[in-house]
Amino acid sequence: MGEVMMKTRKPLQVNPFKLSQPMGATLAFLGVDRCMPLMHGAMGCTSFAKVYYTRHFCEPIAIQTTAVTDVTAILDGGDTSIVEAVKNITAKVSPGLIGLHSTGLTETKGDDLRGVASKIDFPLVYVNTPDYEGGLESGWALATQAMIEQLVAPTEEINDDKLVLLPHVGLTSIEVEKLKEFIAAFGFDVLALPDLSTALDGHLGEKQAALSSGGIAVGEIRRLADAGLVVSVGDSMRGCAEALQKKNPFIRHRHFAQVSGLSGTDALASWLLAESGRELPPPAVVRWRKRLQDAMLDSHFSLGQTRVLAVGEPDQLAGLCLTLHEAGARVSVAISTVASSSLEKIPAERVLVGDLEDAENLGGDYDLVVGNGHCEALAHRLHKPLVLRGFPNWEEVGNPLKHDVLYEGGAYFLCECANAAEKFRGHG
Amino acid sequence: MGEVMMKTRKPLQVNPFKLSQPMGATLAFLGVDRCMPLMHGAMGCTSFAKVYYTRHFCEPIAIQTTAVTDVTAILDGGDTSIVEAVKNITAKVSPGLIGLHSTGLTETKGDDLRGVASKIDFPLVYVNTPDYEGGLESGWALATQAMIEQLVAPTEEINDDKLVLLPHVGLTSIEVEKLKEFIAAFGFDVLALPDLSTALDGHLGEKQAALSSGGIAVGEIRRLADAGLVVSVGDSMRGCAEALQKKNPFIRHRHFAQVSGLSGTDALASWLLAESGRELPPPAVVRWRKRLQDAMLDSHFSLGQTRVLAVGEPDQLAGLCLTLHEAGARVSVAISTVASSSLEKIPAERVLVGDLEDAENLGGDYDLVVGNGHCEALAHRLHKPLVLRGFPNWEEVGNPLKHDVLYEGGAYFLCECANAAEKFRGHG
Amino acid sequence: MAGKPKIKELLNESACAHSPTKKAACNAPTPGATTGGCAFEGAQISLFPYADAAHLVHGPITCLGASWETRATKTSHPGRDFTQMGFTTDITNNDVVFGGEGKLRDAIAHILTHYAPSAIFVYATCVTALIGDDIDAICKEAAEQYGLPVVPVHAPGFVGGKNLGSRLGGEAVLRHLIGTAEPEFTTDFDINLIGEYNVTGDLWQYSHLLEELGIRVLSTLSGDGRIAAIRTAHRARLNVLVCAKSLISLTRKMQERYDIPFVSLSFYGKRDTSAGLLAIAEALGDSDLIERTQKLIVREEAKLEERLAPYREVFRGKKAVLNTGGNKAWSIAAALQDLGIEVVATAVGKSTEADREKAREYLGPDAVLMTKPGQEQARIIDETGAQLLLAGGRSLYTAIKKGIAFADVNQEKKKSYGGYAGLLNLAEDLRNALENPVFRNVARRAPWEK
Amino acid sequence: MAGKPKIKELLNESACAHSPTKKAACNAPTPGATTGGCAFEGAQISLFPYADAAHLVHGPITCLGASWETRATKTSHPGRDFTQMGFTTDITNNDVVFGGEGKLRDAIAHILTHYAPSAIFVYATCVTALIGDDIDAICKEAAEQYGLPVVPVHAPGFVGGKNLGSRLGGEAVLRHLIGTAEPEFTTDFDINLIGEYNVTGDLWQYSHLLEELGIRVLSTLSGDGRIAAIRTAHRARLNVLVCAKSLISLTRKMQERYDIPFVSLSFYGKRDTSAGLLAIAEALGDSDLIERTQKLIVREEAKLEERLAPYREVFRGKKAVLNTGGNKAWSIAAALQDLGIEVVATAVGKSTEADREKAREYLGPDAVLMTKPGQEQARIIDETGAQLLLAGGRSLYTAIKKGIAFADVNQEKKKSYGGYAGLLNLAEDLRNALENPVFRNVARRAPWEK
Repeated sequence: MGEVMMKTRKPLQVNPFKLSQPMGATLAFLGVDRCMPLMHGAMGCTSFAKVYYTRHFCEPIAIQTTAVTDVTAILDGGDTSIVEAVKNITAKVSPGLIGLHSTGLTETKGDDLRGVASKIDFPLVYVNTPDYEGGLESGWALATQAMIEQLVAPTEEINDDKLVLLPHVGLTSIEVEKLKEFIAAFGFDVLALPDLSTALDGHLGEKQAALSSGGIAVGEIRRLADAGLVVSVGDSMRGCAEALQKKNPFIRHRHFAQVSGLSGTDALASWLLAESGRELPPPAVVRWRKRLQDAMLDSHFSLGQTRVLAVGEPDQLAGLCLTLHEAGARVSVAISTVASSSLEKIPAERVLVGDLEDAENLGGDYDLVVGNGHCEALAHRLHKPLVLRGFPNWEEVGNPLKHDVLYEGGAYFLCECANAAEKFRGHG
Repeated sequence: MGEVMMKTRKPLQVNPFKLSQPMGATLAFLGVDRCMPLMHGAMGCTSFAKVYYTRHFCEPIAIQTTAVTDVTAILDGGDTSIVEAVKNITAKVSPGLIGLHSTGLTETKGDDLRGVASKIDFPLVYVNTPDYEGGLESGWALATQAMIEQLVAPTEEINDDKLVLLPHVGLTSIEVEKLKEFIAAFGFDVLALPDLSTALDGHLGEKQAALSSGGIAVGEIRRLADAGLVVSVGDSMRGCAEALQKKNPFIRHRHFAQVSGLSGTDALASWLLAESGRELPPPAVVRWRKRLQDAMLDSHFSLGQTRVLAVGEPDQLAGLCLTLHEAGARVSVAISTVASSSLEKIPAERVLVGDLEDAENLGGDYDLVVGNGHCEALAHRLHKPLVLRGFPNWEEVGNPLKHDVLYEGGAYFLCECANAAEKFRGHG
Repeated sequence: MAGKPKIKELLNESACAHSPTKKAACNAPTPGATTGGCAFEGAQISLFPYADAAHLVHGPITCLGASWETRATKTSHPGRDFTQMGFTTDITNNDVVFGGEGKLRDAIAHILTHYAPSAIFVYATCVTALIGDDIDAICKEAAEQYGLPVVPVHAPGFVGGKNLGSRLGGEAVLRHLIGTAEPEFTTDFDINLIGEYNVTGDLWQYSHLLEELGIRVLSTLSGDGRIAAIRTAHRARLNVLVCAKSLISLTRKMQERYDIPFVSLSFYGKRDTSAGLLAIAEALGDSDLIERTQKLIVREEAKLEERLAPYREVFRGKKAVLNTGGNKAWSIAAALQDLGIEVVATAVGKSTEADREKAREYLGPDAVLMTKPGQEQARIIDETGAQLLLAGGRSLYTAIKKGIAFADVNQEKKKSYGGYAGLLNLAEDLRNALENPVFRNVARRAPWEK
Repeated sequence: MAGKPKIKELLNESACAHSPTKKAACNAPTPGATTGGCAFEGAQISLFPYADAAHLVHGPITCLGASWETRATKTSHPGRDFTQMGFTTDITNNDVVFGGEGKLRDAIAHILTHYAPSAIFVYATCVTALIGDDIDAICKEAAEQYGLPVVPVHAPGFVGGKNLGSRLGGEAVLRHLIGTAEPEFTTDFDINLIGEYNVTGDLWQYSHLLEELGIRVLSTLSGDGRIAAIRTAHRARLNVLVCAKSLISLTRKMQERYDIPFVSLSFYGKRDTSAGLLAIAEALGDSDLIERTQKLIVREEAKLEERLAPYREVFRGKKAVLNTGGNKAWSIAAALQDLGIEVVATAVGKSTEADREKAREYLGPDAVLMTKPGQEQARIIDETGAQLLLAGGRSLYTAIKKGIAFADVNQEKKKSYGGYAGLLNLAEDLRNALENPVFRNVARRAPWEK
């Protein structure tokens, strides 16, 4: 572990890659089937989020706004715009859930979401997500926690085979799917909350984006509390697991900071073996472990001479950096959007909470960039190879299909990074 | 379908990407567990093949040579060197099978492999693979056919659920694995011959490359003839299926020119539904079909303005070109190593049997190159993006993990091609 | 100089193109049934293209974090392109409680120290407007201290939509920049291009023609724009308003204040481009210039026709349904017609009266003006046998079900469709769409579907 | 000029470095227990680096198809680099039956027409040698017809191994190129570099030092070589044989024929590089040159030491086991020692007596000379506590089981380890290996393993 600088002392962000809490909440609601995320704020917040995710996922995105305007912004506690929004939404479509989340504007006004929600006779989860606090990751976690708190029915029954997976926001749709499959292969019935694996996974459906399509069903959320086990992945999701345990004191919780690389996946497999009482994992797991080992060796010579800049949300960053480090890459600089306990675990020479100006100022310290689409200009200007990861990636199609976690994803990710570094070394 | 020029009228190959029959046979034998491929020729043929595959697969490669020298080349019918080679090999290791395949030198001499083999009291399959005929694809097919003819025990019993898969040489290890899984998901017990999916799939084992490690077991090959169904993939493998049918007249055969893209995978799925008597395929198949559809749409805008040069072995070329064409790419030039019935099915504006000199001369006709590592220099010189596919690829690690077939592989492949084309358009 | 613009006044702007009957809807978006950006985004759109100015967004991360690097506005500015950079004070809880003014001051200092821009625009946002940060005072103070324009932009999201924001952006330019410097020299044919943002280089599709005609672009708001130039904009002979009604208030005020007339036009499609060039020449009122312009138009149209010839074959007899909003409903239609494609229907659900009239005028009496395109378009494709649907991504499935070609008119453009040359890009893209088998292929039924 | 070289004579070459007792094994490879390339590959290795000559392989596809673009031999030749191109007649069944001479003739014509090389090498291969194509006649005819060297190379794979092939390649150069042209001028310090192939630019690690000393490289065989230069090689004052015993016959013949003395040396590691430079100076016999060389060596070694300082800390107390063959058994060991790494064992299983002696001399009395390294190395790692294993890919698993660092000495190098500067590359790669946690990490036991 290197030096962790929790915050640069700058009065501004220059070329930020941080994203807001409301946007994280939006995404969490999009992982619920037939949901309508409803952002409470000025229409711009929603419009930005909609365009942003539409381009990233190459899919129409369901989302609505309470369209707070000058008049309501000053005079009203939010009641009118929210109530009217729900009325207008349900006049056109029949969501299984409305996911109400606030913004800086309405939080500054002090709108009482809870109070308004209590007056609405429609399945609705509300969550306070001011954009002047936290970021994408915490917004996702807060919305998930709100869904658990407001939807899940308490019980004391336990279904031993049932397992609830709480994935952090950095896990792609395919990663959630692979994680579900990995766990299910040990004999568990897995439900993920939120579940992007069947929602924003890039599938063609008869989608007019009137509502989210795919994801966990609201009914399934309501019945989550009889799970014997809850697994949180990413430090941001700890609170969600605790919230679920409050619904049923008999649920046992296991936390994984990440499920990446050899050691990260070993930890998961080891625990699953113990919990399932099995001697051996399924053959595919054994085989992919050997492939990851081989990929580590095949890529180590290249990665061992490669210094990496990695930027991203804390939980995702922790996983990517661990995978790279295990194969011998030197993560010389890791830059996170926000502070997090995850940062202390990152095996990088320098970890900071910052922006792409910081990345650019440290340009001499790395040879390869792993980060989002905003890094494209940086990589181009500094003449360095880029492996595109995280939000947003408007440069490429197929974002939900990128897979970096578990044995399998680690093997592909390491090969991709080594190949990117070598290609560049070849042509300079 | 465009114009097919079966052969350029050149007296030479300039920058060839064609590979020899013996090398194809070597690879087929490496898809058998505990096999020692034994190339009958001068030691250089073997040395080249060994180095070549070691670099491509990033794995030590098991192979031996009869080391024909001046004296034996002229005086001997091959007996001494082959017999001595088998003696020397088995003195050190205990192969399950020796895969004897010839070269141009020993074919020109007219060595009688069959006669020599009949004198050897050790599990051995022989195959005539002169390198002045055919190419990689036919060498692989001939070796496979020889294994069937010389190893498989005839029977008239039939196990309805047992299915033999005969993949062409262009299918990567992961592709064979995915294909086996795809078929198995419909309820069949699948055996692939050869089976690289567990052999050269890039897994770390205690391999000193004394023998091949992984692949189909010799015992399994011997018992293949009770399969109810045999599926050949790639026109080069038709003969192998027929050879298997000669071992048991009740085996039913289904041929697929390729299993790529939406239509290619649909054909396979459709047949499997009929054979298995199922109404629906497994959910993962349904889901990946939708993802491929989405990937086709997400990539169509980019691919629709991209003219592609594709080079490769005929059967692989047919699959790649079909996938690209379905998503709207214009395959303006497809160049194959050798002539094949596959070429007539390729949806390209121009199909020829040729070399990279031909590719270079047509440089104005395409924007994106899909081909092997020898295309690197071409792409660099002509300033065009390259998607690396086929043998050899010494530039990248992770070759056995590339996956272009079926719904899933097609989705990834199209995204990769579109992203490569766009990245280039972006930076020029 | 300072002081916030009067929003109400801007909303009631006499030159507003919205028909009087639609004004209420235009001002107040419907909660739960609204799409479209806010005033802040509108201000961004109109001002960010000044690549030599830093654009500092005083607000929480949403406003800038999700919006920078989203627009392909090009610049020839040789220095670092600030348009493609993001600056924000990233207001936190602490700032909300104690005020963000100190942070803003420091942020301005940071930018000046490290990036030396020609000016700084400081954008108020919902939160900082609500907490009452006095950005006017801070900007004024910084401008004096550092001796360069520091322009406050008062377009927090809650005041309204994009159009209003663009107007507010224009207002800020008018108050703080225009008229604050003199040009080195003037010519009789100096014009300002207002509302041309040079997205994908649209401006460059016709700027060389203006140059050839001897017309000088004195300044722009704001495509490929420079701060030094816009400060001299009051010396132009003509304001040319390009496809941007939101800035008509600016041109009107400049007419009142500086006696600069304006013309409103578009460079989209062959006919509009020709008409636009001629309109400028005529507005400048020089008969020789007009004659030269007419000759240039003849020449350029002939050149275009020659290059379009190979496409005409493909487009012959092709019919298109167009489902998009605003002025695109007729401007794209016009361009399609220029290419020889028949436009059998266009969407006018949210259009103004003027846009509807224009659409009818371009499309002729037989075409359908769809008010509920989502419901109507499939039927019209069936009835007309249209081979092409141009719409937003949501309508893709309609095209697939009908097995016809689709072009996403809302997708971020990567190349310009503007001017004569841009029409060739459009032709190329539409030919690619029409010839692309993907729509047919994707529509294949799965083997397990009935 | 023409006529095939006498293979038997070459095998009995008096200057052959193989010890007399090993000769039989050296000539006849053991079927089923042999690794290593054939004579054709040897000829390729020694001649392909002439980047201005086309290399036409007359044979079936195996010979060239699997071998072109495999070597990173660099060139400064400004034209197209023919080294990285493949030309083959791709002999087919038809040619085997009816002979491939016509095809060969046409192929030569094709190359001349389209690529205009300075010369063409035509390589016989097993099949074309066996079917009796008369490539000598065809080459002679083509050379006369087109007026440039067309050199037949008689090294079909079956005649023997790589070393013999290299010798045969040298023989072809001697017969057909050397002495066929005169240099523009000569100097007292003209040398030929023989057996330096400039792999990864090895030559360029020390050529600037030669230049600084006033030593001119008149020609090379064949790193960064030119046909025009090698034709004048007979005018050199000294042949410098770089790490390539296979070409000693060539230098001996040049001594006999042209009275050119030769020295044999290596530029691998600090000591060898210094010794090599000095050996050249001494062989050229100029006292002033010797003195300048000595000074240069002092300077270069000091510069190297300074740049090596940061690595020495890492290498202090580190022990390595070296498992590779031939002269690498001691030359790599020497380089490791130059870096401050103790070499506790090296493999000599297939080494010549001379190589064994040299290994013992470099490694000292306590080191192990392994004859069965595959079996011995694991035990030696345990006993000595070595932290680094340098070997071929097959030994990787040993390093992993022992949890120590591994470097693949057979892997295709991407950067040069030659000369003084190359030692820094080696140091960097070895530091990376030693610091790389991957070997430890990969060795982790799976959760389901006991």
